[in-house]
Amino acid sequence: MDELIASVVRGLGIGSTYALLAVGFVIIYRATKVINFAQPALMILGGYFTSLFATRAGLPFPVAVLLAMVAVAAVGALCERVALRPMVGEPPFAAAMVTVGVFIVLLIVAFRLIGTQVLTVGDPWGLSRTTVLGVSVAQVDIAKFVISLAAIGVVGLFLARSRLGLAMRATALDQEVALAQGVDVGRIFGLSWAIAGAMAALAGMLIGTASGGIEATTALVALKALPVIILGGLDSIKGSVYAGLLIGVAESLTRTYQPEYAPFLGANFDVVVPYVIMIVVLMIRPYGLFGTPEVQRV
Amino acid sequence: SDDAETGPGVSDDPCPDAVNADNGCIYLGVLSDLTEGPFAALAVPITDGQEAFWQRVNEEGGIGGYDVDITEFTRDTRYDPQEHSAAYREIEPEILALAQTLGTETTEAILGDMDSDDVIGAPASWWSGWNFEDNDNGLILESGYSYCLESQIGLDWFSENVAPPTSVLAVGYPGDYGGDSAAGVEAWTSAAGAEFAGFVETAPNATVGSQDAAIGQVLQSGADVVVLAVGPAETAEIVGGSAANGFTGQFLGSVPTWNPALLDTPAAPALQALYTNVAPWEDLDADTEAHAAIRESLGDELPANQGYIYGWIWSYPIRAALEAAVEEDDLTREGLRAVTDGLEVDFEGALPATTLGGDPNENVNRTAVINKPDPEAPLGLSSVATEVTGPSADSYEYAAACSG
Amino acid sequence: MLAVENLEVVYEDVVLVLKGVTLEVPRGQVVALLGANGAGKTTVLRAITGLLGVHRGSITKGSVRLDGAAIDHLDAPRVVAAGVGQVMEGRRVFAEFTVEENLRIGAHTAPGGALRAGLDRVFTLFPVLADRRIQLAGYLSGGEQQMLAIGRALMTEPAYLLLDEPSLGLAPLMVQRIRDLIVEINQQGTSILLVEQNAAMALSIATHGYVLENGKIVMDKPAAALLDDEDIREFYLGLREEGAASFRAVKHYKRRKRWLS
Amino acid sequence: MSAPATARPLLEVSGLTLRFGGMTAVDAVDFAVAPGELFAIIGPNGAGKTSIFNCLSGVYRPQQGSIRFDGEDLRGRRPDAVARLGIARTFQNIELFENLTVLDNLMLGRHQHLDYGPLAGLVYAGKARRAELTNRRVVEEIIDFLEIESIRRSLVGMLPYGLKKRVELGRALAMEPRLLLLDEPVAGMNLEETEDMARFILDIRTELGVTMVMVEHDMGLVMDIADRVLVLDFGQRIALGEPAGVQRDPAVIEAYLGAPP
Amino acid sequence: MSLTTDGARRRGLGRSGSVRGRPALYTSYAADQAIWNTPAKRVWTLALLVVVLALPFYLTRDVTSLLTTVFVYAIGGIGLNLVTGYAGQVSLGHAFFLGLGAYTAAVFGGEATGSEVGLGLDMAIWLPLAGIVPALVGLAVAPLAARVRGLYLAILTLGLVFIGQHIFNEADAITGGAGIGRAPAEPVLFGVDLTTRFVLFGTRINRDMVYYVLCLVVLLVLAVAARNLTRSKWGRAFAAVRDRDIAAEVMGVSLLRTKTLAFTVSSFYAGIAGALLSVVVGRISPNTWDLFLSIDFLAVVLIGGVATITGSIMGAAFVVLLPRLVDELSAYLPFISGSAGEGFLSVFQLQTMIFGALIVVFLALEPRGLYGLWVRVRNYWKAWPFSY
Ligand SMILES: Nc1ncnc2c1ncn2[C@@H]1O[C@H](COP(=O)(O)OP(=O)(O)OP(=O)(O)O)[C@@H](O)[C@H]1O
Ligand SMILES: Nc1ncnc2c1ncn2[C@@H]1O[C@H](COP(=O)(O)OP(=O)(O)OP(=O)(O)O)[C@@H](O)[C@H]1O
Ligand SMILES: CC(C)C[C@H](N)C(=O)O
Ligand SMILES: [Mg+2]
Ligand SMILES: [Mg+2]
Repeated sequence: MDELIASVVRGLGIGSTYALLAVGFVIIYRATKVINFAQPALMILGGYFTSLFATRAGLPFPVAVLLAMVAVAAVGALCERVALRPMVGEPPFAAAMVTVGVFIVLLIVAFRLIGTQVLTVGDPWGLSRTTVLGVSVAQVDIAKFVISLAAIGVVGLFLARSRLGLAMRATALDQEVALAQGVDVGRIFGLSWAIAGAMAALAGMLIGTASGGIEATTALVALKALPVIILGGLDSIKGSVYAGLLIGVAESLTRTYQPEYAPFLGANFDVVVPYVIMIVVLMIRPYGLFGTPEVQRV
Repeated sequence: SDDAETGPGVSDDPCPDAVNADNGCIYLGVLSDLTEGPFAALAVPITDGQEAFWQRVNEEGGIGGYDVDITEFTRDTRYDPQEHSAAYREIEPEILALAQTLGTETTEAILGDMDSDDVIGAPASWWSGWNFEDNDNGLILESGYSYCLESQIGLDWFSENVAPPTSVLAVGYPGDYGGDSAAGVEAWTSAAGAEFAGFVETAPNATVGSQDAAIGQVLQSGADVVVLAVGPAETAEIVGGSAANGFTGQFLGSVPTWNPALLDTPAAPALQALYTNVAPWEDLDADTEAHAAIRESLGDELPANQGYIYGWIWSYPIRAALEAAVEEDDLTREGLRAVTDGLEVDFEGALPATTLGGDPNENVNRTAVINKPDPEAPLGLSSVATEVTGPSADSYEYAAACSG
Repeated sequence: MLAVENLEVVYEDVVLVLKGVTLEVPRGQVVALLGANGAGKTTVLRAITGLLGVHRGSITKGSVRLDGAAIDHLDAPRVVAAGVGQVMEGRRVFAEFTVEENLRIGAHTAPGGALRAGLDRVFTLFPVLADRRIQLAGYLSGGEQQMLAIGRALMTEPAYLLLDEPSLGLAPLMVQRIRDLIVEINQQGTSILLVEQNAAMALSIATHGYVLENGKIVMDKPAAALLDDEDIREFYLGLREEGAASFRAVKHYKRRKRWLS
Repeated sequence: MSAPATARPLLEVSGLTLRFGGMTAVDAVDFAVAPGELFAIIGPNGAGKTSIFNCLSGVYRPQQGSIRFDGEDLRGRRPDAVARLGIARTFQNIELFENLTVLDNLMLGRHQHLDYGPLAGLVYAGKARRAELTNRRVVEEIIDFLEIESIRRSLVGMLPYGLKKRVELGRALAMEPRLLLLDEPVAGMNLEETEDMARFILDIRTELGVTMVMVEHDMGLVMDIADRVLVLDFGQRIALGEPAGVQRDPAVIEAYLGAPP
Repeated sequence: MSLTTDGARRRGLGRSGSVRGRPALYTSYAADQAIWNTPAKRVWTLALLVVVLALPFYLTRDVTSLLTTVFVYAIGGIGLNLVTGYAGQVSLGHAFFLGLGAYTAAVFGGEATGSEVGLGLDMAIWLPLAGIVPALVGLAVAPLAARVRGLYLAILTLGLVFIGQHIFNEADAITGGAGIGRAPAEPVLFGVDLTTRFVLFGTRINRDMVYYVLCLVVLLVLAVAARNLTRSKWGRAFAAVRDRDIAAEVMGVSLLRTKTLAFTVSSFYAGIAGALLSVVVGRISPNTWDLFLSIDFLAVVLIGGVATITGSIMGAAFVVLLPRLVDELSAYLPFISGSAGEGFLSVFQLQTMIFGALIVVFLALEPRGLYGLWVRVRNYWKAWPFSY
């Protein structure tokens, strides 16, 4: 029983970082209809900057994290301005391919910055554990859960309540018409990349709390958000949260129990579990759990 | 002797930026993982170490009237067999041999070509297959033990100096690395009458996200020794995570499980308490001619990790082969290939002198160095025992590749 | 005054669509722009509102001035902010938005308080939309979408409103209502440039009219004069000397007329 | 010209009801269309006209009622199955394949008449080639008929609106339908184009003998060429009969026509 | 002028009609519908073919083999273009089907070793099978894929890649397992071992040339077949489903059948490409068939141009040759160091960055791809010296 609870808690911890990463994808998708393959690089840069500010510059951890978020937001906005802006009005998949180019460039930057090092972000939690309701859980998992959901909450509220939130969605639906309503599409694009960048940076920090530290290649972990956004529904922040947690827990339970109870599924089966869940759900709900169906009428 | 017969990859013109402007130039290729591949963190220092090695060779006058250049034909192949084979074909007409070909699958992808081109090379991996003609047609000139022997020597040492393990678990990446190491573990347990608690196949964090699954299995296994063949971050996570959950067994880590930066991670205390590193040769501060030369090449700077040392030492067999070929007055590829079988390699004390080719069971290197994490040491490791051999490793019947 | 002077527009760097168009929308007036399909009417509107770029078009000559200031180099959001609203051709509502969200986005550049008032105004003009305020706009009928598009443009109370075929697809009764509505909006102080196929409707409320053919203005007269013009009567209004004829009577021969010089 | 009332109807709709959530778009509507008839459906925006077409062509699944076409029950059939029975349509918002040429759009209309499989397509010799050629001939006849020879190879996306409408009609004709549904065929057209379209519609009936149902807001056209008119309001039938009678029906004037201008 | 009708001229259609292009006169619809429907096209195609066939005699082995890779990527690219470019079903699962093809080939055409199965059959058998097996798998998953759209589909198919990789890693009897991999199928065609060196008319033909010709021939056959398919009723159905699926259905096009066909054919092409790729590379590793390979092929399609066969070939050339080109060019950049560790950026980091940046620049400048660029250039010369 303890094992089960521990596994679920770990799952919620990691799942909430998936949700955070997913929100980054969703925000850019909601504003631009583009799936941003550069997100992993933004995430690893977030880990790098946190480490730089917290361990090398010796700033207090929360300050370091905020600075890292600002830095990566700036990187995101810059990428948008330089690489994505010229793609306004072009088919989303051509723009998605551009983000692949951006990813390659940023990833090399990350490799250059991180080099041959294993980074630690200097988080205050380390390997410490706390007992909650009689079960010993890692503080890191609680931190992941609380920080991710708080950040998502803030962003979600902003998008739902503000004029810019509506303008973002309008931009994604039809850029020309959005322009005609006076929406500064370029600014919206930049803004969405900046927010996504900040979210990715935060996620990078949380991923960086791994006890072994992170390397440049750890960037690819961000791809775990792909099944999450689809499962939740591409344009749904709420969906990202539920799907992130669901997948985190499913993955964690698989890690705990599959080697013992279903060894025939092979090693590291947890890697494919998110995709299996996603595929099954898509068969029943083609737009994920909370996605908006595309309106079609003739 | 300037009158040796020459072929592709050997030029009478000096190397670019030659140390000895009067010498001709021998071009060696490097196919490595230099930007975004999974081993870039290790491969970049490896390549640096090799460059330093050959720089020293040139500064000492070169080989047979030739300087050796390895930078001109260095290519980044990102640990991808396709890139590896394309890059090989690109540089092949210009090189005499390969100073480095990193990885097993990647090297396998070019072995056929190497065979028909008579190109020999030094590996950047310790796969057991390179010890056997069946796998490499005698083309790959390896240095030191294989992962398969590594784990056996490590366990021999452990049972003699710490405590005889009753149950050993292998955790690693499947295939040429962890698979090889696990095969050694299994062989050792059956020879020593211990329990083989199984092989936990894991993968880099970039793929699996975290080592939670491995940690879970370590905790469940009941093993008192765990042999690791993973990457550095994964090592720290497994050791730290297992310890935090109350695991009290010990960890033996393969050479590439270490990175000096691990001592800054939250797992550092656990590593210092529970982790032992097994390596084929000593770390930076050792007292051998080779290590002295390495330190000299570095000056005041420290390399990012041990890769620099690997790269350096992996270069000796190629140097020996070149010298032998010059001796035979045949500095062609065929000539070079002809001298490899039975070639005596002197590692300037870093490793015992080794004979390449012949019967692997006889010639293979079965010694290791045992290191412990040490914040005081330059690269975070200091040796607790050198030239370690053990009964099980010594008597292991080495007849074929352990994995693959 | 909104003035277009000697405007030349090229699409894709090669297709010359407007060949020196000059027209004016004086403050407080309704100006009609008539012309066959493909004449370039929509292009004129795009040139004014800064949306040519989206269609790979560009102004190669001429100018657009708003109350004297050149706006041809401004991007669309700034043109809107300068007080030019528009109802785009083909409705173009945000299908995945609700009716209300469509209206709210219309008020994007409006000052904070204007939203409520704008919504009230639109819902009074179009009660159907009030009933459907939380329905997705994409499922509205064609005519309902047209109402929504007009309503959306009204949310900012623009000084100039460009309407691209607002009567398209509307029921006769609704056409009359839109017509009355345009008059009403105009009386509230908005100047209007009305592009229409329904020439009878357009000329009945316009003070001035232009006829665009093949990218050139071929007629430029007060609306009353146009209504009396024989060619306009025959080719735009369908009134011939003998009176309205049955479609069945139109024969297979081609009865085409060009105003081109 | 009016249809023989005694002949067995080609299309028979009874009790047709379609709901979206709480809203009833089509409410127990009955009508029948005789072979060769030109039947019109009119009504205010949102009355449910297009929805009826969508039910007929299998795009929507009505909750109640029956649709019989030439004795076959259409309910539950997918659109492609309905198409194979011989029902073709045009769309209110042109639904052409914009990236294809006019020719390919029309050839697409012949999809069901080209009976070769994918393997034959890969080889494109023998059967497939022959089929393509014979059907190309059919399409060329339609191109002749609609007088769109000169734009055969143009990408449809580039065409002006009026021609697009004509191409869409051509695509529907290419299906060799027995029943043709026209959704606002002259919306957005100028007078001249409307006359052309009217001519084509009349010719389709007389020369090709195709039965048609037409939704249209241009009362001039409807009252002139339709044999019978069905009037809907809020999904319900409020009138059905010959144009002259319908035109005078107070309910129709009230809901739809408005006072004559 | 007599070619255009009065009405068309009046509407200013001349530009998009045929006034300005050379009015091509055909005597029959058959001639009009042929692939090479103008003498100019026929001559140019023929000339190009001759050049391409002569090329390996003048090129070094590595370039020959790089071009062979271009052909292979073109085959895979055409396959992806069929499903993604023509039929509009964006797939990130292409790598999975390539892998499936490679392993099918290896099982039927590879040698059995102690640990891996291999039947050692002739290429005449294993090559078609390498297409058919993935095609059947494509056929099986298509109904699932047909249910979802757009990015949902893209990520759904990405799931195939991850699941596929898991299976490839686990099934070591077939794949050799992770980290080691296995040897590919043996290139023995009708009993002739293609790896032996032949002498033809006194010229030594090496293995790379043989592969070159082999892959070229396969590419030509498959490219023509794809072109045929796309100008047939099925190709039109693809486009219809892509652009407006409801309208397509109303025209009598079955969505399910059309999408299934697209997936099946595309998987066939992918399988062939995977099998050939493994032979050209010389080793099959389970890690090869990953997301990034899928993205490579998406790049082939997008950079070459959506919905064009010729474009896919151009795109393959771009994607395969660009890194090499950057490599060659960087020799001329003065400020970077040649070694792996020194300098602000190593030459390899710089190369990779340039590669990424070129993708961005290229797509920003020419979103319609190389084919679009080509059409523009061609039209420019056609219109020359008139502008407007
Ligand atoms: N993006 C474009 N690229 C190329 N040509 C275009 C483009 N948009 C429009 N055109 C061409 O410009 C001409 C004028 O188009 P425009 O849409 O301005 O006409 P319009 O008078 O508004 O017609 P309609 O009554 O159909 O709305 C047409 O011949 C059209 O084909
Ligand atoms: N898919 C759908 N989902 C929800 N509501 C729908 C859908 N399709 C149509 N409706 C609603 O059904 C009603 C009838 O729509 P329909 O398109 O049939 O009207 P119409 O008579 O064709 O009007 P118009 O003349 O404006 O085209 C409208 O109120 C519309 O909002
Ligand atoms: C040094 C490392 C590159 C070795 C790696 N683990 C391999 O065997 O391929
Ligand atoms: Mg060897
Ligand atoms: Mg309608």
